[in-house]
Amino acid sequence: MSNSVHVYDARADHATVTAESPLAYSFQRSGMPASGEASGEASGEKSRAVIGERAFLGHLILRGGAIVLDEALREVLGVGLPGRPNSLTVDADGQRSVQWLSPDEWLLIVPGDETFGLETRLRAHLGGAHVAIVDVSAGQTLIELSGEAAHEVLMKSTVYDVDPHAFTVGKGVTTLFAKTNVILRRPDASRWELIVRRSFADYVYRWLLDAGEEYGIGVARESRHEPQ
Amino acid sequence: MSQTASQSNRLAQGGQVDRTQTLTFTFNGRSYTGHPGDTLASALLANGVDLVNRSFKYSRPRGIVAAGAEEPNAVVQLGATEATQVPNVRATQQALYDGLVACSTNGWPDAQRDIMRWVGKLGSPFMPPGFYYKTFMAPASMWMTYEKYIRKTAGLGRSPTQPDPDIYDHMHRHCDLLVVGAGPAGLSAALTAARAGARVLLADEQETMGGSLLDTRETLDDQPAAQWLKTTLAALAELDNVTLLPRTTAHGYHDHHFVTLHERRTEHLGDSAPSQAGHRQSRSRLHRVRAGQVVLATGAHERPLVYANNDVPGNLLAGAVSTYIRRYGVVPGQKLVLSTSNDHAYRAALDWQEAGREVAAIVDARSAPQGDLVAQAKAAGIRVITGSAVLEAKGTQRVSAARVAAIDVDAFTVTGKVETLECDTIASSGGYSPVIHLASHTGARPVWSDDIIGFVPSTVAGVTASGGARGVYPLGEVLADGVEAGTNAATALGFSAAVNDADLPRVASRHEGSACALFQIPHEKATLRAPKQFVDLQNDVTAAAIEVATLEGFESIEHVKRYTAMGFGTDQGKLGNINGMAVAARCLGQSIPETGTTVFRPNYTPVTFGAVVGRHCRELFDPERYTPMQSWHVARGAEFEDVGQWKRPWYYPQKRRAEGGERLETMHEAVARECRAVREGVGILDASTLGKIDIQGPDAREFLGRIYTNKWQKLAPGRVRYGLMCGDDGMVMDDGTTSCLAENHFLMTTTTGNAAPVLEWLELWHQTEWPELEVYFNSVTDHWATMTVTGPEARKLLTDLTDIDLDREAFKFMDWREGHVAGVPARVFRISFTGELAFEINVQAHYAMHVWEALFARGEAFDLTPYGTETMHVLRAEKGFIIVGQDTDGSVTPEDLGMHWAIGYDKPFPWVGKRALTRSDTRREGRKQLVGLKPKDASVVLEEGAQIVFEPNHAIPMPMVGHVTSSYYSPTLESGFALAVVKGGHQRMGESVYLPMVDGRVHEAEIVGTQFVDPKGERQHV
Amino acid sequence: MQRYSGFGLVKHALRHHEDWQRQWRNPTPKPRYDVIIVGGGGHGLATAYYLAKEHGITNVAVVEKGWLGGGNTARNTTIVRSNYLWDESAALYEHAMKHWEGLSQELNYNVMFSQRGVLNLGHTLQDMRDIQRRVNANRLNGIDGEVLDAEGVQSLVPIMDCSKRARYPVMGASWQPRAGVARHDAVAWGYARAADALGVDLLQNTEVTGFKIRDGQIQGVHTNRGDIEAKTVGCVTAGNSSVLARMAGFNLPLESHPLQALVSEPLKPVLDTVVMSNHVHGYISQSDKGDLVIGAGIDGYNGYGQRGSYPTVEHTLQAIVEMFPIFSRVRMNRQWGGIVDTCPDACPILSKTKVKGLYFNCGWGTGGFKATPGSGHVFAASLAKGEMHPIAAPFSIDRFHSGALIDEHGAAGVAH
Amino acid sequence: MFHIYCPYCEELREEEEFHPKGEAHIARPEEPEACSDEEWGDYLFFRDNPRGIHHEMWLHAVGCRKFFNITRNTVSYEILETYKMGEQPTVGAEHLAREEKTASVQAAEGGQQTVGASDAALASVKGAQA
Repeated sequence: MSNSVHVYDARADHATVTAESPLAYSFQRSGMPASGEASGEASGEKSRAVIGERAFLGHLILRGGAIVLDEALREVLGVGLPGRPNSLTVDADGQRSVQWLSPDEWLLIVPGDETFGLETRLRAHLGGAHVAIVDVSAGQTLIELSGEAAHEVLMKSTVYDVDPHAFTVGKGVTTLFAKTNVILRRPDASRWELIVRRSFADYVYRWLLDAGEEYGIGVARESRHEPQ
Repeated sequence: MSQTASQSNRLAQGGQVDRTQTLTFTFNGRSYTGHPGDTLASALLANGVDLVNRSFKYSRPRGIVAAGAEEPNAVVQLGATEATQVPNVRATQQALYDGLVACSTNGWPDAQRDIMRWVGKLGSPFMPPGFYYKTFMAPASMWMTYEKYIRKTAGLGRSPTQPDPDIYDHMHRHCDLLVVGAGPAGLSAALTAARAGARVLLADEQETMGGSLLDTRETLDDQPAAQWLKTTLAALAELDNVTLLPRTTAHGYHDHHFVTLHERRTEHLGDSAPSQAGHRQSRSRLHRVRAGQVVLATGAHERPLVYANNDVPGNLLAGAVSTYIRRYGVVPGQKLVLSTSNDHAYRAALDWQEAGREVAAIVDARSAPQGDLVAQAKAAGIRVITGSAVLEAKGTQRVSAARVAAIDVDAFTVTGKVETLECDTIASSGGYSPVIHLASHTGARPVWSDDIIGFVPSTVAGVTASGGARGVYPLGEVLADGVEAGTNAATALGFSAAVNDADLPRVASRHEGSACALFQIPHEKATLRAPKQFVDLQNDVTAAAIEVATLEGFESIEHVKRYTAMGFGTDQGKLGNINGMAVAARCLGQSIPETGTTVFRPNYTPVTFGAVVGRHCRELFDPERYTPMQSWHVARGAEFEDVGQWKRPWYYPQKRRAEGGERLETMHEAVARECRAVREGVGILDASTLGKIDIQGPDAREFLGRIYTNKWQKLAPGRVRYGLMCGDDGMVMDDGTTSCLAENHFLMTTTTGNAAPVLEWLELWHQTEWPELEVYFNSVTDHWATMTVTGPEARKLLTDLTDIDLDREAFKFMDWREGHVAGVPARVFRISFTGELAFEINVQAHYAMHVWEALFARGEAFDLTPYGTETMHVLRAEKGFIIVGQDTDGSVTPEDLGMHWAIGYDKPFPWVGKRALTRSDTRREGRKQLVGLKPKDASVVLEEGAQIVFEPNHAIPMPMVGHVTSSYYSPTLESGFALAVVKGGHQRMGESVYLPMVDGRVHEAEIVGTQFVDPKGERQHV
Repeated sequence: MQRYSGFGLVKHALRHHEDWQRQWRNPTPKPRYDVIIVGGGGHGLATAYYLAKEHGITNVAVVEKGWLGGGNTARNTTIVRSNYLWDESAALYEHAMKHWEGLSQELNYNVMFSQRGVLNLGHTLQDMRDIQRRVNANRLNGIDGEVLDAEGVQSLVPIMDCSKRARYPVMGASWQPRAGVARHDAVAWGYARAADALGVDLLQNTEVTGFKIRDGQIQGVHTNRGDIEAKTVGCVTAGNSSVLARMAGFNLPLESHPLQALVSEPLKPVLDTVVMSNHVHGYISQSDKGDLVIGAGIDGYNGYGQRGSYPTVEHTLQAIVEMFPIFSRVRMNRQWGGIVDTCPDACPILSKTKVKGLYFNCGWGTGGFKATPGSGHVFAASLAKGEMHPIAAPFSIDRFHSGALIDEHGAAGVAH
Repeated sequence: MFHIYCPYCEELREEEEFHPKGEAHIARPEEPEACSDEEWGDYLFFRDNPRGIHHEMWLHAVGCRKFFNITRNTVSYEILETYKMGEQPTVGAEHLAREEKTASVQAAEGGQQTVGASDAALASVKGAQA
């Protein structure tokens, strides 16, 4: 199998190579309103919505039949595919997740430095099965959204029903966000995750700042970067 | 002067205004006062302002008629500053705020002294319906002049002339049940369904929820209605499955229960949205609601009667009189005559009298009215004249009297002697029209009901009209109807609603006599000769106009409406449409249902453009897509070109020394410099926007063979090939290179603009035609950043930066290699869009800036020059490489492009586009074919889009044989050159063609091959 | 026919408008006509008028299932222009334009054809190439047109945002001064009245339910008011052409789509030209009543419901406010939809069919109104002579088999 | 605006996530070379375009990116069913067409052939489109 598909580790050594996250330019250009207090005139007010980028994670697209992929994943990662459309499985320490994207497509998100190893091990387990594994880590980024008004910010932005009673923990969908599409998911009760294409990330960021302004939206400065 | 001294019509008590606070406002330049809780209309009436506008066509004085959304006359211009102007605000729906500035929309120099009234007065006999179709035709040349003057009279309010300082937003909402209208029916329905567990959204257009409960005379559980209202609203507010949206109009009902609501969040607070806790808030908000079920509890609009001079200020709807008195504590006059066809309107007279003003008479068209309210009026000593109606109002700027006589409704004649009753106010009621607009927005036609003398909505699955909206009027029945609607909706949604009749408040039962059908009141004179009887007040449509229309053969109600303009105003005929239909029916000798109905269109009431737009404006109008090197391009001063949603560097102007300092290069200078750099040294292009599709699977190769015109069977891993893609109509749709990464693994590139369409195209064929092929496609466009290093010095520049063997034999043209560039894992492709030695470096986008900057650091020694899309275009055109969409337009085949070499005629599978190449039109002689053009005068750069002719002296129309698709100045050739399509061009090499220009010049050019530079293609192989 | 004039209006005023004549009769269908036109919209009525006027064929019925001019004639945004790219289209629309330019006088009915000029904006380099290509072609075809730069556009429309601030800044435009707008209802009524005066029977509320065909030759139509015979039948039923074609036993290369439009509340005049933008998807003009008349592209799905989806309206208003930020506080009064037959090449079909004597005039997509007089004129000539008029000939159904499409997509895009 | 049940996502989604892709069940001829120009043109361009029941293909573009089919009434816009690619509809156009035909076909008289939307006509039209 290995010679029928070109598999290689395109991740650089972050100790010697400067990596720029998809939102790097946006932070520089549009600023990062502090999350502790509100932007604008009123000060001392707590942000009712907070966003932050979780950059440099490993994003793998899995294509293939559910049964073989599920087996391989359980073996390699310890979690299987989510059983239902539009749902999400997260591993015990919350660092690795598998999300249904379509009947033959899943999104795997893991710490960045695990990406290639995982792909290699999966391929080894999958043997000659007809599957595709594609690394899209640099093509998208993950934005976290939390705070009491988080779902209101989303209501302004997406046609999908984000009422916390309807969009329960463990759900994940691909849907419209303003004029672009995002993967929207709710890994736990306290936060939402938006997975955004790199080239649209600035637009999404500016939209979030604008739509969140009335809630004093802030940007978490300590982006939860994975250990290098 | 006490605070209410100027408010001569304000009662000392009563109503829901807060008399402890005074608000100051300006109308037509004069200052007035009102109170919180007032609308602009109630405040104007409180101040005795009769004349609020001039009518559109005849410039007649007009006053306030109604108290809500149906108001046709009191349409004003609002706004204290230029940027905050709002045209055509209905004074009846505008809450008063301190500092409000408004003026009439018509009348010059003002509505009071209006000059146009003389035109209206003298001209009105010459302005029958459709008069403009019958005149202004001679001489033909004068129409544009006539129109100039006609246009001067157009419009109501005016547009602001400055951009809007406010922002707007959207909320996407999902609910089980949407209830429109928070009157007694809507409140009951909402509460019932909510208690059953449904997620309920309750929207109401007024400042305060309550609907008819806000001015009813009736009691609930022996308490004033306000008490029950308060308790119910509190109960709803407590439920966390209920969302209440006051000041929110449901204005459009769309398919599958998608309803748009317009929430006016700050329009009651001031001209411009005030900030809240330091944050901007939207002036208004559009809610896009997807509901499971919808209850329309939108109530009913009262119909005025149509009588002569029924437009003079002082003519009001009976219900509006009650509303002003009971809700706002305003009596809009001194002495009232009420003309009615029903019992319900009697309350206006009772309210009037209780307010301490005089009721001259109630004129009832019925011969023997008998309901409880009638008895009450009689008991109160009010004179009731039966079998009669107000025929005509007297007065010009305000009603001075009512002419009353006995009438025969069926025979449409005046039967008795006319009595003139002095009065300053005439209230009329011709019954009620259920507000059925929303129910008919998706095409369901309303049905006439003789029982309620009005149209009721026809059945739409999932939509329930309740209460007044379906012609149920007595309060007790309305409440019960609401409960039923709420129960049914909840049940349909799968909730079990336990209804307890005991929950319903007690309402004293009241006997109401039946109403009679009454629309236009007969006059002693025939309709065409009588004083004007207005049907549509805003558009000045009279009963006579409708009669003339029917005389002229306009028999369909749609024709009548269009010919007279009835119902086309901003009130959309809420008051007039049914009266108009009744007049047409009378003229045509048929019934109203025979005459038809009209289906209402959104919007129920007008909606601010800004609210529809939301935040999709200004910087967020459309996404801007950036490559990972965007910040570098900006810092370098690039000019950008919009390519789809991408911002691509177009060229990088540099500073040049000039007289008196520095100046920026022109585009021409910059492009010439960039071109020379690539041809003579080395340049670099950010090509990250190219579409990239990862293709994996054992059938990937077979799939490529079917979707591309050329062959893919033998492409070995490590090699790259150019591919051309057609539709099944044989026309070129995209091109790009595809690399064989491994036996079952390919990387396809597409043009920037077609990245998404091509991926969809592949999926389409895979999913619908060839699902048996084992292959997967995934976009990796954003994952890989692409930078093209190109020029004779490219290899030298790269050598020290990469571990890849760049030797020309080890790494051939159209090979790709894996390795590192600047310490970053990279795939490098030896493909060339410039014709020069070129390396396309792909790295993960995270590292793009790192690599890019490393290239520039190393590139300093080589004067590495960044170039933009313009230079890319020049360089590729010099090589005859096409740009799909520029050199092709959807009517060009690969053969037309001379790309037979890219057509696998003998491939086994009938690939997409193949069959179409043998259709009679694609086989014919004389198709337009891609060629090069060399202008005879080398200094000429032909215009892109210039048309090509063989005979430049031919008379107009001149036969055109093609056009210029790409044209540039070539710094390499030191001349202009072009690509073009020319009829039979491939057979015409060396011939001359001509390009006649707009300015009269005719350029001559020679047809040549498409490769202008290095035609043998040697340079890319070095 | 009662002649209309300003003088006549005064006379009628003195008589209280009591003796206006009907503008057209309400006749009973005859059993047989020389020609039946199915569809009483602008194109059908114009066809009937020119049959009677220019070809002396007056024994003609126009069969209309509803009221005259009640289809797309009543629902369009009334733009008239002729600056089309391809020779075939340019010839057709310019033929119409020449008729527009004397139509009020010809019909003695003021159709209010207002030659206020039409701007087609360009926002990208490719837009500008397309504009130059089209204007160059127009001029060599004898059609007026100019290419304007952003400054030229700004001076024509001072209230438009032509700055670089815009997401897609205006780079220029094509400008056709002779283009403009007309009063849509009046066009139908004017043709109806004139055709009626020449003896054409206008049969309203008469719905065709099937065709009578014998040996491949049309014999007449079945209607809800009985059968009517004719050896020549022309179908001009925009929006429903496929339904009629299927009654005759064949399919057409058409899809019927909703096309939406909207108007603002009436405003004092602020916009004196027609502004169209394909790139940001919107077009706008201001009527003589003061409404901003706004439209955009079609909805993507097939639909006969005379309504489309809300996002289309949103996108349209986004485009309008992007071009005209001062309209943000203006309010939208009404929206509606029509049904347009769209052809794969965005050009109409004027054609014979497999059934002898049965002709179709359809597929005008979003741009039919502007062609009304020209379409009627050449279609009438084709019906009268039994051979397609030279201007109509390239628009045959056969082109979808031969491949000789007249692809106006590049030039016309969405907006008409 | 439609509310569309995606048979792959197994839930109702807003129309904005979808793109309509025209008439469903138009198969590409197996042997294009064997087609006449007319047959090829029919496959490319000619459509039923019915007023009433329509089987049409949609793409869940902003979602699972799968093509699927919808049976929809083109007048009321009611969606009667959605089904996966490769499956057949259970609500047929013939159901409504039959009702329409009985309304439109007139009794034949004097040897004349009367064409409503007859089965023969429909069949001849369907022909190349399989």
